[in-house]
Amino acid sequence: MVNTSVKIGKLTLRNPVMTGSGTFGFGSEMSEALDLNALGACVVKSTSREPRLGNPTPRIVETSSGILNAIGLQNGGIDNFINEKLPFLREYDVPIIVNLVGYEVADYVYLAERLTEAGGVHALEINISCPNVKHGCDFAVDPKLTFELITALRKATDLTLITKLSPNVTDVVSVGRAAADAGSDALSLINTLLGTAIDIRKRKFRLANVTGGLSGPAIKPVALRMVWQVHQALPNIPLVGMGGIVTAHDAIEFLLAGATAIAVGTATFINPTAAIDVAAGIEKFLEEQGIEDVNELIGAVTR
Amino acid sequence: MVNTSVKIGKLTLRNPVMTGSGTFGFGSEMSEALDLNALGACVVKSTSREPRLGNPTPRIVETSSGILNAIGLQNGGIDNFINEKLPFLREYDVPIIVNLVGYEVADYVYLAERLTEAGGVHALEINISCPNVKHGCDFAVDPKLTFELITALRKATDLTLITKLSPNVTDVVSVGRAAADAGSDALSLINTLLGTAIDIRKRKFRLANVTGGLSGPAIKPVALRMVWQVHQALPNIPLVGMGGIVTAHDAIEFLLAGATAIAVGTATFINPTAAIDVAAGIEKFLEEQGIEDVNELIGAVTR
Amino acid sequence: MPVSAQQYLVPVISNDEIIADHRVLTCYAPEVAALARPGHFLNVSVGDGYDPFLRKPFSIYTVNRERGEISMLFSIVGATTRGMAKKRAGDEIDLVGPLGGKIFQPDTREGATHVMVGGGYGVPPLVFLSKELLSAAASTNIEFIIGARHKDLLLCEAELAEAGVTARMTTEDGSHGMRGRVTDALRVVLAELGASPVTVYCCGPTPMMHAVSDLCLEVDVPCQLSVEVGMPCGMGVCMACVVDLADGRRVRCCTDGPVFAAGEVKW
Amino acid sequence: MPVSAQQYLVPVISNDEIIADHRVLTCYAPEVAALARPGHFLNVSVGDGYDPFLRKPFSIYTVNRERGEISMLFSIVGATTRGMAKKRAGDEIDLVGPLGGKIFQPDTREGATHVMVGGGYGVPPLVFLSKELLSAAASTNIEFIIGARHKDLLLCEAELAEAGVTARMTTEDGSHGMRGRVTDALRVVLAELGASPVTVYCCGPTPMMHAVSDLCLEVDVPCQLSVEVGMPCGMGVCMACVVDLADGRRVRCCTDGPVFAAGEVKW
Ligand SMILES: Cc1cc2nc3c(=O)[nH]c(=O)nc-3n(C[C@H](O)[C@H](O)[C@H](O)COP(=O)(O)OP(=O)(O)OC[C@H]3O[C@@H](n4cnc5c(N)ncnc54)[C@H](O)[C@@H]3O)c2cc1C
Ligand SMILES: Cc1cc2nc3c(=O)[nH]c(=O)nc-3n(C[C@H](O)[C@H](O)[C@H](O)COP(=O)(O)OP(=O)(O)OC[C@H]3O[C@@H](n4cnc5c(N)ncnc54)[C@H](O)[C@@H]3O)c2cc1C
Ligand SMILES: Cc1cc2nc3c(=O)[nH]c(=O)nc-3n(C[C@H](O)[C@H](O)[C@H](O)COP(=O)(O)O)c2cc1C
Ligand SMILES: Cc1cc2nc3c(=O)[nH]c(=O)nc-3n(C[C@H](O)[C@H](O)[C@H](O)COP(=O)(O)O)c2cc1C
Ligand code: FES
Ligand code: FES
Repeated sequence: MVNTSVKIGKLTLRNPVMTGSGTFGFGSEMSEALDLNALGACVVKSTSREPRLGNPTPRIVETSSGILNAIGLQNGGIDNFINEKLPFLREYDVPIIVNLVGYEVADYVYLAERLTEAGGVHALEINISCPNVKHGCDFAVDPKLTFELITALRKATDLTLITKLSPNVTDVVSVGRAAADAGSDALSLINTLLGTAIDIRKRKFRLANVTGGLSGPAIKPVALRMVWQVHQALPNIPLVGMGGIVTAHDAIEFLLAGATAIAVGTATFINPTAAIDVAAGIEKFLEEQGIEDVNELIGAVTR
Repeated sequence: MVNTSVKIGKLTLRNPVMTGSGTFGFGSEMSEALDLNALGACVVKSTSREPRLGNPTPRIVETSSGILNAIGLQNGGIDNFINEKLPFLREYDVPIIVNLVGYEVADYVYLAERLTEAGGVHALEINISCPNVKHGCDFAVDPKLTFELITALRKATDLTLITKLSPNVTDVVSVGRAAADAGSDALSLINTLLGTAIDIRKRKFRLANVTGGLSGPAIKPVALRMVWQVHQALPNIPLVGMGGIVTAHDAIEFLLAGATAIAVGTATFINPTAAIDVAAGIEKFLEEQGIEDVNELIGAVTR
Repeated sequence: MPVSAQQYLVPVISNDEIIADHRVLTCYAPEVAALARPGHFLNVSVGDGYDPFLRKPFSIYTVNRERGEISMLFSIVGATTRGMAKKRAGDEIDLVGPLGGKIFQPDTREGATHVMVGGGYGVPPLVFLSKELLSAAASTNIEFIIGARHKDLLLCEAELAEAGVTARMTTEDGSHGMRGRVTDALRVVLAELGASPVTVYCCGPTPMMHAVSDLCLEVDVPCQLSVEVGMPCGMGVCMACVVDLADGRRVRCCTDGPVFAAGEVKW
Repeated sequence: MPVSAQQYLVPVISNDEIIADHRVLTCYAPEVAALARPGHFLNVSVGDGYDPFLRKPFSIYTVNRERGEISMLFSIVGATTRGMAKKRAGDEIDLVGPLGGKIFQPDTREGATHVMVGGGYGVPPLVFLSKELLSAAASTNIEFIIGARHKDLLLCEAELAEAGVTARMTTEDGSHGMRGRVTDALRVVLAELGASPVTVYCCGPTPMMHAVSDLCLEVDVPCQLSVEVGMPCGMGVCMACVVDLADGRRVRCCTDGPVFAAGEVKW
């Protein structure tokens, strides 16, 4: 038996595979298609203080080996999450990670306090980097703002904090370092790359929101590079790598680049069981290669 | 007859289609496969002061809808270019644009002076953004350095100057504005996105250089977004849009986003005649849509 | 509602052109056949690579539970449907399904007449619905209206006749059946049916559904619409397929629909 | 040197398995057939989308100029070769070619013996070369050595016999022909040929070519090697396929090669 379990902050995951926030709903939607308990962790859609209706449609368009999305963080708000979604998730034996989004520090702190009190939530992923809402990127492009936000959150909760980084920056390491210095237990990367697409006959943007976030295999090389850069610079903070992971092969690239865990996002749209297939594939790879512990792979790439 | 000609600085192009530097050699290689005179302009491989051997192999790996390259600017140097390559190109009736690369301002100025004297060169594209050599990005991530470089070049030559921007920055507009303020006649964007790929069995990077530049359809949404952003902010400077253009459809998206001309790069590897096919396709689109002048498309996208 | 849909790689049994650029692809998918109900759809992928990247939704057209076969009727418009058109018997096709949260809910009132109104590839799910209703009770009252611009674009007339349903055809140019639109025929049918219990089931291009919905609201007849919007995931997790409802809610078409009542949808 | 290669979408004539996971795909490409010479290759794409994204190079195996047909012999290893394996007669395949700058240059010395040494998919271009030499002069002296790990992996023996060439086979496990490697057979052949004019032409896995090259340099026999490296463009413009030469130059394999002299290459 190989060991597939990894640690992210105070959390122990039975395998390194999480779901990507916003690509797995609130878990309940997918609970018949796959066994949630077979996941390393279940990361739910970004939750905000008040309910949000999100952006007008069209919200997703297909691009080469990827999609652009501009959902705009549609969600039912924190009360709805705690009352309607969390009870279902508590029944499972899988770490629940709630992704938070707010306009200002106070929003995040409020959400963190509510979720800490609520019980049954194991970690918070801090979305400072959603490109699809106005000012959604203020924190992520500025190490100082990131530091302030995470410092405040660190005081507000003992839950494991995972700060989610944006790829739309010159220097992802500096933002990651600010989050780590402020007490984030882990970093997750990458969120989507800002992009657009145009309908040439209508001469209109194909997304109602004009721009959206690019995800899927198209962005994998960029995501993998950023994970490696951050791991080189900050080898002691666990990373959750994501961006274009479809297969166990993709996931193992991220582990080798320095990710302790990975998330499967857009791939779920094309294969409902992608996350657990990736987990099974990692285990198979370990067995085939005679590797006893998945932790041996983490950061093990050489030049 | 529709008008397909556009102006970039002092240059008039018979159509908006250029070749991407580094994807079309020095023109001579492709001169049997297609008619160089059917191009809007022929942009040649980056040329440096001294000859460069470039990076070790492997230098290119395939990714989803794209490639990573780390050629490392292999070229024969400026003397070789002027003596061996330029005479051949002078025979053609197509604007020749030479892409320059150097370590410091003095290198660029020297190259610009040599090429201005040489005659037969119509414009210079200033590569401040190649991610595959050490310090290759210093200028491109810093508006101040960019301003200094372009200011010096503007003094050194009357040739049309096109500054090539890197996408690996938080704020592409600020670098573009610096180049425009310093007297660049046009901007070209985007160069490649920095990425990597890993061989999971060998636990090694798939590029000898570790990281490389991502090009091809995978990056088109990001390129298109940046062209649109820069055009919004700097509507008066002509843009040469590139990044993942394979078809006339792709090219027209860039024109609508605000590019005055476009370049076909990686696509040439999969279709030798991609550049002239795109030019023909644009003309056909204009005819089909009853558009008399390609300039009507430029920046014509609406929300 | 959670999705029980699974991914299946199944063999193609046949793939025949029925009218220009429209084909019926039948495959052997017993698990899907067992679960499929009218209004359900499948999310289809034709390749083993990433181009095209997303799956595309197709209504289930026919189901043969004994033989474990299902079929889809599709019109060739893009990469997925071009790929489907190339499939030959023995090739494999990749399906996720059956998908759909709220699907057609047959009117169970005594003596109810079921009025189907379809256009284009909206016709197949209504053919499926009609057959299911008839197999539950052969005496079911069904009226079927099919509309198209021109007679060459009319679908499923023979298939329905075989099932014992005489469809009323409308064409905009009068090349077959009644000249006009489906709403013209629907007015006639509803007038004929008078005050007896009636439910209209509609699937087709959005403008057609909008018109049918308006008419049903006007004459106060219950109407179920199978709404079509792009569906990247089909499983309720991507939030791209949202539909604005008259009550202010913004819900997912894939799992909260795709069938909505006329009046429920804010057009 | 500039590339005159064009892109052709041509019909497949036949596609047959010859040994496990190795097939010969023949297509109708008269323009290519007219230009193709031994050592030339084609850059192949199997899809109409972007997955796989790059073309992949394949040597030209047989050429029938009268019928306008050419063939490639390929081993199934990845997406392109899997796609090639699926092509049926009548399907189309997308080629760019013929590509290659310096190709095999037949030894024109009086009475010269041409010694071919091939392994794996390095054999087909040498079969092409042998046939071309024989068609120029039936009396040409040809020695042909084919190596493999095991007899089931040996290629083209029958094809060569048909052309009148008796190939010497070597297998590492002795399951067919001589036990050992191609260099063992090559030593025997070169010894037999003594001081008469000889040129060795070699194509196969890199370690094999390295060994053959070393042997030829040792015994001072001219040797032409068709070097294999990844070729994203095949047309001399991407600079990815560079080979370091002993004289310090770094040249492109695709247009400055792919055929280099032993001694020229820095291994
Ligand atoms: C619930 C549901 C059920 C459906 N059932 C059926 C059915 O039974 N039969 C059927 O035939 N269809 C059905 N559809 C419609 C079908 O899913 C779409 O037509 C699907 O997009 C076809 O996929 P494709 O890859 O072939 O075409 P796509 O490539 O997705 O193209 C679809 C349309 O978009 C346009 N388009 C493509 N690319 C672009 C671009 N870059 N810019 C602008 N426009 C573009 C095309 O011209 C075409 O009109 C259904 C849809 C839904 C939501
Ligand atoms: C001049 C020349 C002539 C040639 N002639 C022939 C010929 O006549 N016949 C022939 O069969 N071949 C020939 N080849 C080789 C052929 O071009 C390659 O095998 C080609 O890569 C096959 O394409 P593919 O898409 O099927 O496989 P690819 O997907 O390119 O895979 C090729 C190899 O790379 C490995 N690989 C694939 N993806 C990855 C990854 N992500 N990470 C690490 N490794 C990976 C695969 O396992 C496989 O071993 C020739 C090559 C050259 C340069
Ligand atoms: C439709 C969609 C919705 C998303 N919503 C969110 C979100 O609400 N919060 C968040 O932090 N990330 C969100 N993401 C980003 C993903 O979690 C992930 O970071 C990104 O998609 C890259 O991974 P992938 O390529 O595997 O999808 C969303 C992505 C997609 C495609
Ligand atoms: C193999 C390769 C080599 C390149 N070399 C150069 C170069 O020397 N100078 C330069 O400015 N850009 C270079 N580029 C970048 C292209 O000119 C272009 O900006 C980029 O590839 C995006 O366009 P594309 O997606 O159409 O290829 C190179 C790109 C590739 C793929
Ligand atoms: S298609 Fe994804 S939520 Fe409906
Ligand atoms: S393959 Fe591109 S230069 Fe040789």
